[in-house]
Amino acid sequence: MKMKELMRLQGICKVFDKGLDELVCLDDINLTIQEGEYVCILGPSGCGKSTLLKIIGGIEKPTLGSIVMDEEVFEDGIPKSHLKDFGFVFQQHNLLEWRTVQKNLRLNLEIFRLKGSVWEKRVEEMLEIVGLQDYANIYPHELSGGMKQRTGIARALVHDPKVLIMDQPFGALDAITRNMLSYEMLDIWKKTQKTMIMVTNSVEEALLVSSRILVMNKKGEFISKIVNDVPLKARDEKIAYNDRYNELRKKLDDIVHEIQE
Amino acid sequence: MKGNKKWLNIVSPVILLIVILVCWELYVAVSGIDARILPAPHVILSKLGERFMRDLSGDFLYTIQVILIGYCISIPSGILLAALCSQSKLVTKAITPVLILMVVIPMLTLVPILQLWYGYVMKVRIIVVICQAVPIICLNTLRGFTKVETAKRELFRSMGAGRFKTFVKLIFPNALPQVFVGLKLGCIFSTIAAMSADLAASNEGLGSRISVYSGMLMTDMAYGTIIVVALIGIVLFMIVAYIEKKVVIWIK
Amino acid sequence: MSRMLDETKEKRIIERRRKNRISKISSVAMPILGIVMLFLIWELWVILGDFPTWQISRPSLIIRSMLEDFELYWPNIVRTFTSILKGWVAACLIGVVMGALMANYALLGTTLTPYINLLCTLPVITLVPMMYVFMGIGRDVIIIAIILQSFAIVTMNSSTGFMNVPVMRIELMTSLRATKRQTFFQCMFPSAINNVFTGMKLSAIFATTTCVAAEVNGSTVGLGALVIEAKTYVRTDQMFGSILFIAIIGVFFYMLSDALEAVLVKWKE
Amino acid sequence: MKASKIRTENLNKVFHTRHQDIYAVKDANIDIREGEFVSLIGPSGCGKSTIIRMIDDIIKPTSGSIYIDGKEITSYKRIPKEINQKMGFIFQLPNLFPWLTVRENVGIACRIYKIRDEGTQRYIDELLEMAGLTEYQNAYPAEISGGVMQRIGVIRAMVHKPEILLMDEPFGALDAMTREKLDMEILDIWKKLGTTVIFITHNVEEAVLLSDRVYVMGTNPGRITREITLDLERPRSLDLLTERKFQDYCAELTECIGHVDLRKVK
Repeated sequence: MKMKELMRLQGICKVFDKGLDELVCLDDINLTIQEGEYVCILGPSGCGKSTLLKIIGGIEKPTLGSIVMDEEVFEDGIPKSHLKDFGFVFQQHNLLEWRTVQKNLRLNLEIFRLKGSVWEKRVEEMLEIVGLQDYANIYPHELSGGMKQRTGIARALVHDPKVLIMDQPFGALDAITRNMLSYEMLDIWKKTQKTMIMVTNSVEEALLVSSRILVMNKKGEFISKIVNDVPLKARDEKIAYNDRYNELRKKLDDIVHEIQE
Repeated sequence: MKGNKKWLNIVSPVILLIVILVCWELYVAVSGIDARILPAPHVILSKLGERFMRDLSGDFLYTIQVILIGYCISIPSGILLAALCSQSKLVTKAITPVLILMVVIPMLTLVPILQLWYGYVMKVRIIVVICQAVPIICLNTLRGFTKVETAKRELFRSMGAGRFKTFVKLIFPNALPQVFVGLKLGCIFSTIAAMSADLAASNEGLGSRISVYSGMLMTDMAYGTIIVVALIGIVLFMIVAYIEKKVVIWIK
Repeated sequence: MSRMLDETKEKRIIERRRKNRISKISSVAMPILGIVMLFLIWELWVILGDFPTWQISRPSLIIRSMLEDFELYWPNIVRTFTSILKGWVAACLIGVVMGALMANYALLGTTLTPYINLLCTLPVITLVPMMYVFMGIGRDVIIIAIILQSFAIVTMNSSTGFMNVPVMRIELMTSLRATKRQTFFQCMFPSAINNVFTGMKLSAIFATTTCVAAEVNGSTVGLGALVIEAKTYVRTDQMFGSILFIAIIGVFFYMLSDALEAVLVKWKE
Repeated sequence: MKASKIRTENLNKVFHTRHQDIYAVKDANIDIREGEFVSLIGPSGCGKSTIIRMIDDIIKPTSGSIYIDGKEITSYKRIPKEINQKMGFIFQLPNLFPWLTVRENVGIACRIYKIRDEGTQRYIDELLEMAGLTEYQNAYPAEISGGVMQRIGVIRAMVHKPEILLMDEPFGALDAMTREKLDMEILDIWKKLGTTVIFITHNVEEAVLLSDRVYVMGTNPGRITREITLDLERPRSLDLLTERKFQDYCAELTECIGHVDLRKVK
């Protein structure tokens, strides 16, 4: 895997107002993300994980700390000029109900002012990758949960970002769809070679797709960083029979249950 | 809806209408009530058909103009005002009580004052309709512009969308259902404002025609005119509802 | 807590206190500022334009007349207020009961819905001249007109609310073998309470407009009549005075619905 | 062999739409013994929710019959109270009434069945204590988290001491960790009260972890495709998740459910 460094988070802290008091959500996060990596942030539901993603994706500004990208240091979060390098997949699909599937994808192109036939072709391509090519003119309220989430993924990829950020992308789906989409996510990662940063609360999902897993506790600190060396070949329906997989799974389950108490 | 349920949906209101009309006819025939107090439906309709072109068409066009011009001016101005005010939270907080105050004032009370200014012209009633419709349209549109899901705002922030692009591609389309609530209420308020202005000004328009007929005890023509007014109100409302069905297609 | 976070905590607390103060002030000051600005602009516009007093009056004159001639206004205020109150309360009750019946009995619902929509758009004010002829210029005509005009919007809003109760809640009541009455009072009504109050607020606006229109058109007592009377004496300050009193009554009923909602609806959906 | 608690014979449910009739459930035959923990698993649209809604008389079946304790309930227009009080229904979303406090929500069944006696109030305290919700009892649903709300949904269905618990994907909307915790709590409740449970889920692991038997269902039309008996010893615990036998069952179940084509519009 090429080990070129994509971005580095230095001393990121985030604090939310609670009346006059404050709630510490992220406490001194230092993280280096290599290009082409699939980083999975795992942990119990709390404010930390999603907030960290929003800071990386340029939705929120960090209270403290800086982000380094292409040797440029950003003190106050990602500037607008660099947002084109990020694609954000939300937990609740977050499609615009008044636009058809295709138009939802076009939204990114319109906002990033990407015109021309190259991009039009890319819209078709992205729909093909997620298998929605013959649903281009359908409105979101006529789609099933899984298909809405696929449209969300396609939309986040359409403007060819360097990094795909996913905030519990399959959290709201039923187990069968969640399982299927995890495999599809693995394929997309292999095919597009994009850097992926994903938040999840399911150990199985993290082990299936990620190349590196970071476990975050309720106080917003990383308490464990594990390299997920389950071989790519083994990551299919039979993954449960892979010894390394079960070993890592037991280890992660123990860590997570410890946080739970 | 099962097959027969759909059919029932259309027929049952019609049956009710027929039942009412028949009872009305029977009551008038049996009780021998004075035609000036309660005329029979067929009398009303025949009188209306007979004398509509001659007597009522002038006032009919007058009232239609008042309502339509007033309403059509109120729509863009109401929405534009809401769009401007929604840009800043402070302005929204300041304008909302003013809007509520204006929505609550029956604008027909302005007729005597406006008549002092402009005399007995159509402009007076158009102003009354505008003053009654703009606040309610603006209030509802403003509510639509300020209530946007945080996830959708985050989506636009994640793409660094500017204020104008966010408004055009997110805030306005997202608020359309609430805007149409305002438009439907605006349409009802416009008809009521026009009619009450007619009654207050009483020289032209269907409203004044009704008070004239009532004064002269020509009850059948008075009822006839009321039916025409009711039709104007309903047709305008249905047009707005139809446009809503065509524009707001994404609600199940 | 990391060192950096601790050091900057003080700065953040000061900043937060400032922001709290501003938001508290603005949420109270701004609405008042809105109204004051309205009157200020009106005052300046009249003074600068030096309009003759018979044409338009100024807020300062209006308020003076509202205070000085209060005994003149008072009986009319009482009459208009009580008419609207009686008509509005009756309209709300009829509206909610009809909304409930229409939601619970599908046949009734499908049959009456078009007529309720018709009644919402029908300007009842057009019936008033005739009602005066047959029932005499009196109080009951105004109250009947208010009820006729205002109940339909409550019915429409509340029946929509009763019919859009989440299916799962109705299923819960069915699984507990609740009777139709229990299902309505313990599940449908509380779920649709917001729609009912929206209907009541709109109904208050219809009630005020219809009452004043009816008074302008015939009655001798009431703020509507006072406006016409003031016009004959070319007292523009009294005309605007009564309009402001009407506005105050209208705002009162609007706020009353809000207050009732705040008291009854203590939960968030 | 214990007596049959719930039995259905050729249960059908057909929804008529304008252009065709949709078989939500076709010829469903299930037989559940007293005290058994049985799961229904299958993709969305296979009719599993419809079946338990018919058993609890929320929806009327088009044809076929349902027997509770050997007595046919499909003959009644509205099943009598004493049969209905035997069943508790747990919904996918917490489905609490936001205007009632937690305690009032839990005791809703008593209010509807008009049970006022002192014993019930004590039993509610016991249930709240067991689920660790005593501190939340006066709070309103808007103020509490999803996991806590779902626990309230569970004990609400137990207040009137039902003999049968019908659970429609109770933990489907929760995150993985909370779900595992609540799965274990359900097993404790089931063991302690000896109720018969029909558990609906999408999650293969959850079905195998919890149940004695699993009915696998397919779509178009909604029907039961297979019935698998799981001989895993009781009491079950989370360590089971990494055992070979457990994973074999999961693989088998995933195989039965098959590759579901999610492309078609829901």
